Amino acid sequence: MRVFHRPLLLALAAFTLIPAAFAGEIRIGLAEALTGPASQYGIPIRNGFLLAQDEINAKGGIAGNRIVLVEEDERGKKEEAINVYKKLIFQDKVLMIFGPTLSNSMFAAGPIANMAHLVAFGTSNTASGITDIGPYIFRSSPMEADVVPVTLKAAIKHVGLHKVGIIYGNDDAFTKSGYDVFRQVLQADHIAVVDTETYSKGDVDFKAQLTKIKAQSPDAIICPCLAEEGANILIQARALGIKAPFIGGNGFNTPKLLENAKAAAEGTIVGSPWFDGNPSPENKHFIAAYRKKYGADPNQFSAQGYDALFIVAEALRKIHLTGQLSHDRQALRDALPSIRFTGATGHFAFRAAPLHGGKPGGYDADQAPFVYIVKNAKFTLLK
Amino acid sequence: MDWSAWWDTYSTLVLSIGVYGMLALSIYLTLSCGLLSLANAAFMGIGAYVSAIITLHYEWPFALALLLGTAAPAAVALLVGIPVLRLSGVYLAMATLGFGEVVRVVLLNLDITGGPLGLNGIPPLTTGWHVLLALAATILLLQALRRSRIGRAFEAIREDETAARLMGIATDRIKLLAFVLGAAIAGLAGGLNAHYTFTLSPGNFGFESAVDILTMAVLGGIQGLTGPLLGGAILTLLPELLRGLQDFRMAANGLILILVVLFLPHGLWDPARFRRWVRK
Amino acid sequence: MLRLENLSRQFGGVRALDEVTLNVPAGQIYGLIGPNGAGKTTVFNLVTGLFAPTGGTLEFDGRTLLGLPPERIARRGIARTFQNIRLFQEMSLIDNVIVGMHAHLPYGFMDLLLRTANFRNVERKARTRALQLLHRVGLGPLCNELAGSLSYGNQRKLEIARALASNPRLLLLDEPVAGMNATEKNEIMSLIRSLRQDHLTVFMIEHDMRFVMGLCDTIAVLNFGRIIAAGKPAAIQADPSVIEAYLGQEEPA
Amino acid sequence: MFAQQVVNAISLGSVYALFALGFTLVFGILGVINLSHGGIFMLGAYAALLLITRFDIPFWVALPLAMAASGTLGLLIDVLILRLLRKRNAPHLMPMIATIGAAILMTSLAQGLFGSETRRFPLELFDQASLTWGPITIPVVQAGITALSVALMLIMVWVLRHTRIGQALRAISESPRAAALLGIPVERLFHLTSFVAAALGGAAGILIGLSFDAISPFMGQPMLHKGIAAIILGGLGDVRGAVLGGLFLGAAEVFAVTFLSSEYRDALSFGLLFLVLLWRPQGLFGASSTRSA
Repeated sequence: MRVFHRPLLLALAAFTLIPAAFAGEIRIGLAEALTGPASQYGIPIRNGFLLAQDEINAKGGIAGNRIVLVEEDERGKKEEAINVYKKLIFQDKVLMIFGPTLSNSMFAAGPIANMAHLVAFGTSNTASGITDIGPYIFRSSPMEADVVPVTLKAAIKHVGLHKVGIIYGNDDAFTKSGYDVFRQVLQADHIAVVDTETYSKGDVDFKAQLTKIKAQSPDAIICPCLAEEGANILIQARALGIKAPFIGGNGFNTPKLLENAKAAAEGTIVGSPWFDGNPSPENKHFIAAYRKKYGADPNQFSAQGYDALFIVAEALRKIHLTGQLSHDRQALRDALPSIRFTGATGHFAFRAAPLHGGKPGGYDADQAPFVYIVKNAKFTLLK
Repeated sequence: MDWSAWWDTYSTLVLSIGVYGMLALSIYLTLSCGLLSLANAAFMGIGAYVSAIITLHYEWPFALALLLGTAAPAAVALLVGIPVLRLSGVYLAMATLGFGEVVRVVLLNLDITGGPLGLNGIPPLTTGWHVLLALAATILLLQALRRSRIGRAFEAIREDETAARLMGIATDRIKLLAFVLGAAIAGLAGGLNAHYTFTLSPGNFGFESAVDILTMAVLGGIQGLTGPLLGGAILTLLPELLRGLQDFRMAANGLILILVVLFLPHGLWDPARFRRWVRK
Repeated sequence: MLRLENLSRQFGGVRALDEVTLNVPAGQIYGLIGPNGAGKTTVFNLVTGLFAPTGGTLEFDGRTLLGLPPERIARRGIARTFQNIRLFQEMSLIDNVIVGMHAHLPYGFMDLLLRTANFRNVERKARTRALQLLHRVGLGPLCNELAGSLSYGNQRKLEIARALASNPRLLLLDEPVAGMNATEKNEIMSLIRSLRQDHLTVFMIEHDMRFVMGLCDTIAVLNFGRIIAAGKPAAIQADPSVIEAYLGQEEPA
Repeated sequence: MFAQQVVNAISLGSVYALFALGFTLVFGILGVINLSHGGIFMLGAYAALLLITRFDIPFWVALPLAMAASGTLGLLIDVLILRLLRKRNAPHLMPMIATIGAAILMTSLAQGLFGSETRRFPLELFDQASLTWGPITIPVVQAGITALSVALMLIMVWVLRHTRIGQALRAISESPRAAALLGIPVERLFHLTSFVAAALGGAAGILIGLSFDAISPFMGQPMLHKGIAAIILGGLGDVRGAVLGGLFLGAAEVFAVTFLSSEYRDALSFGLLFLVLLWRPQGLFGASSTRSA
């Protein structure tokens, strides 16, 4: 509950403990939604970033320079995101900017960075078209278009899908793009969609839609939903006697789902770029360090934020900072695309977005997602 | 900090002050004839979407896009206003709220509006001059209305609609005029807003925005044109000024709303109160 | 000039007006009296279009008023004041009066937008005339005060000035001297007389018998929604059914 | 499937009805649309959550305590805000705006205090079983909500019709001024109404939090919209109508999903609200003359 204030204090404490040995500062903007509904994503992201900042600086920073994240709250609102971006770019004169949290905010703020020729790096934007904004736009969050085919493939192998029902939120960019991708992939795999149902943000009762899906007795129910609705949907589906397993997207990848849905979550298949049970040393270290710093479990958003700062750190090590801002911003932009990195989310590389109307785009994440299934109230990797 | 760096940093904020000033004026217009309409956010949305679709998909000139973005919500207001304005008070507020939700759902389900993904990559066409010009035109229009028989009719209707009708004022038509004109101004503001925020989604024009717009007018006061402009500016700047309050920033917003209603019923800008001060 | 024939109005199951027939001739001062709750104000509300009658006909200058909204009736030349004063409290006196002229300010939308010579001219004339009217009812010096700040009697005077501003041919006055002192009553009496000289027809409701008897050319008496007598003041005073109606009623002030 | 959808409609409708009950009561008696009802609904749920998870208080004790807490909040809003506006005879717009302010304040405070994550009551708290009868299934907790909202409605209607307080309240709803002249303690009954309505709103929040994974600072807003639709469908200020309106809205939504498509559901419910206001502003049920009961 009070999680909000602690990192702030810790960050302050870290500030004062920094040895005077640093030659200079590398100022990087961090624009996330720290208040408002989107803060449930923005805050874990920020926490991941702060952890990475501590770790990088504790190891001497970048060539003797300390990384300083300049934090701003963009409240999950597009105008605020633009204001914050402009403040970071023109007033704080940061080298690049991470965030904003929501895809819609990136659509608003991204063009500002692109026009000012500095990197805008999203760690939680999954909507398609983000990197069409321009060549300065990067993201480390894989698009649903990359995750869904892998998930479905694994699910087909595991369950044997012939016909599915779909339920998704049709007033939300995230769930709607998840749905679009699922539909395309299902079509390509010749899996029949027997019923498609929608709901709106804030709904709590999904029984009408689920009853309708149940009547078609599908092999599985596709649910590109956020965890808030997801847990309710799972519980109500089981209460209505639906036995078919659920297949979820990114939104399902959170411990909250298990916590809230309990037994109803059994058998749910989830595809996501991060898996808390991933036994790689990088991930184990991340989870342990995060728990130590925040006293809470990390989620996918914190992992992606954490990794993103290391990705940029890699790029910074490859370039020579001159202190001349526009030069340095451009140098970072040019160094980033070739970075490869293995972190909490596994192997990571960038992939150039296809030309958009003849104009070059930015860089999407090229990362194999994990597919896992809920077994005995735990996420287990699905082979 | 020199002027150009200042402008680089704060230009969007300045544009927002102008655009929200126009929105506050748009609701002032209906409030000044005693109508509480919560439809202005929806009209802003219609204007924003129409003008953005034009510049994005048809690449027609910006001025034409803005013109159609002004005309379209006005036309919708004309159609909706004729039945809806028969209602008054709470019923009107609720009906316009329902209308706003219907607009939002329609925007969510159309293909041309991009559904929940909205419209992205809207060209950055709005400049300070556009906003200044639009705002000045709005102010001049409303000022001219205020000092005419139409402005007096607005005020008469607000005070006593029945008495106004018995003075020969065609209240239905006057109210419709205020509603349609308000929609046009909100639509123009929306068109301008779309072209400096580059993205639109249906959620931008829901109940929350309707309340924001209303709050601006009430905070500033609706005794004249200064009040709504002041309210728009304050509420646009407030999040910047209250940055230090973090989580409780919105709480300050709510508190201000309550305190103004309780203790400054005529808003911050209340010429009558100023006159009383001067007399003392 | 104003003709009501078998005019009825029901509220729920109650007959507020029951086949009322009246004829207000042009140029007269016509009084409508009756005990409280007899339906007098309902007559005015029907004439001005606030309620639709449930039966009967209503004509002004030989043309029906039925089905017309209040503002159209007002534009035909009927103005009224209210028993419970309905001024625009937060507007100045002069603006109240100019609102009364609303339908008679001949300029269009473009005129007011561009502030044309025509617009400025019309507005200037309106102000001048509004001032004249305020002077006529004795409120000239207060023209820039807010209507809400006036005394009760002055508010009634302002209502009359506002009603006159619309250039009516028929003026309906609903208890014009209620709550006034003797001096004010005399002022109103001479004002109404001067209106008749200007060829204005006046139709008024009033409880003050001395005022009504002294002023009216014809008086009609309404009781329980029915006209029980109509005629010259002297005849009304002597009519036994009128006396009957008022018996047991509170002393008609 | 149809039988199940009928059950779904009743179950969804009773959620709306429960929320609408207190909401409409305030309008019926005070003549005010209290737009902070969604905030009270939300804080009621948090109050119960806090009592149960932090202080380990059993549910049946926590429920009345949390209801009393929300009632007190409603009373505070009445005393600190609405009373002042009544005194001043402020236009109807003012209480609406002030209660919007109160709603923003509550949401923001909840966010600051509890975080913006969605939370729920511990699942162990209640039997999560479902009643099954032929092709029909209904979770026990939701059957309970339905029973409770019908019971509360019947109690409210009975109180308004057959008790002295009810008589006084009906007099107030006709005309507060006339009621005051008759010696009815109008102000005190306004306070009482605010308390009861808010307690009912809090109860709605708690019960919805019980059956759904839904407690968040933002849970009030969508429910407020549904509540507005429900009380308008039922006729503003009409207690019986609010419950019928809630059930009607629930049925309209469920059958829109069943027979049309879930995409049209929201357009339908708000379109309905819009049309009812235009063609039958007194609501779908009952007469227009009496505002309450």
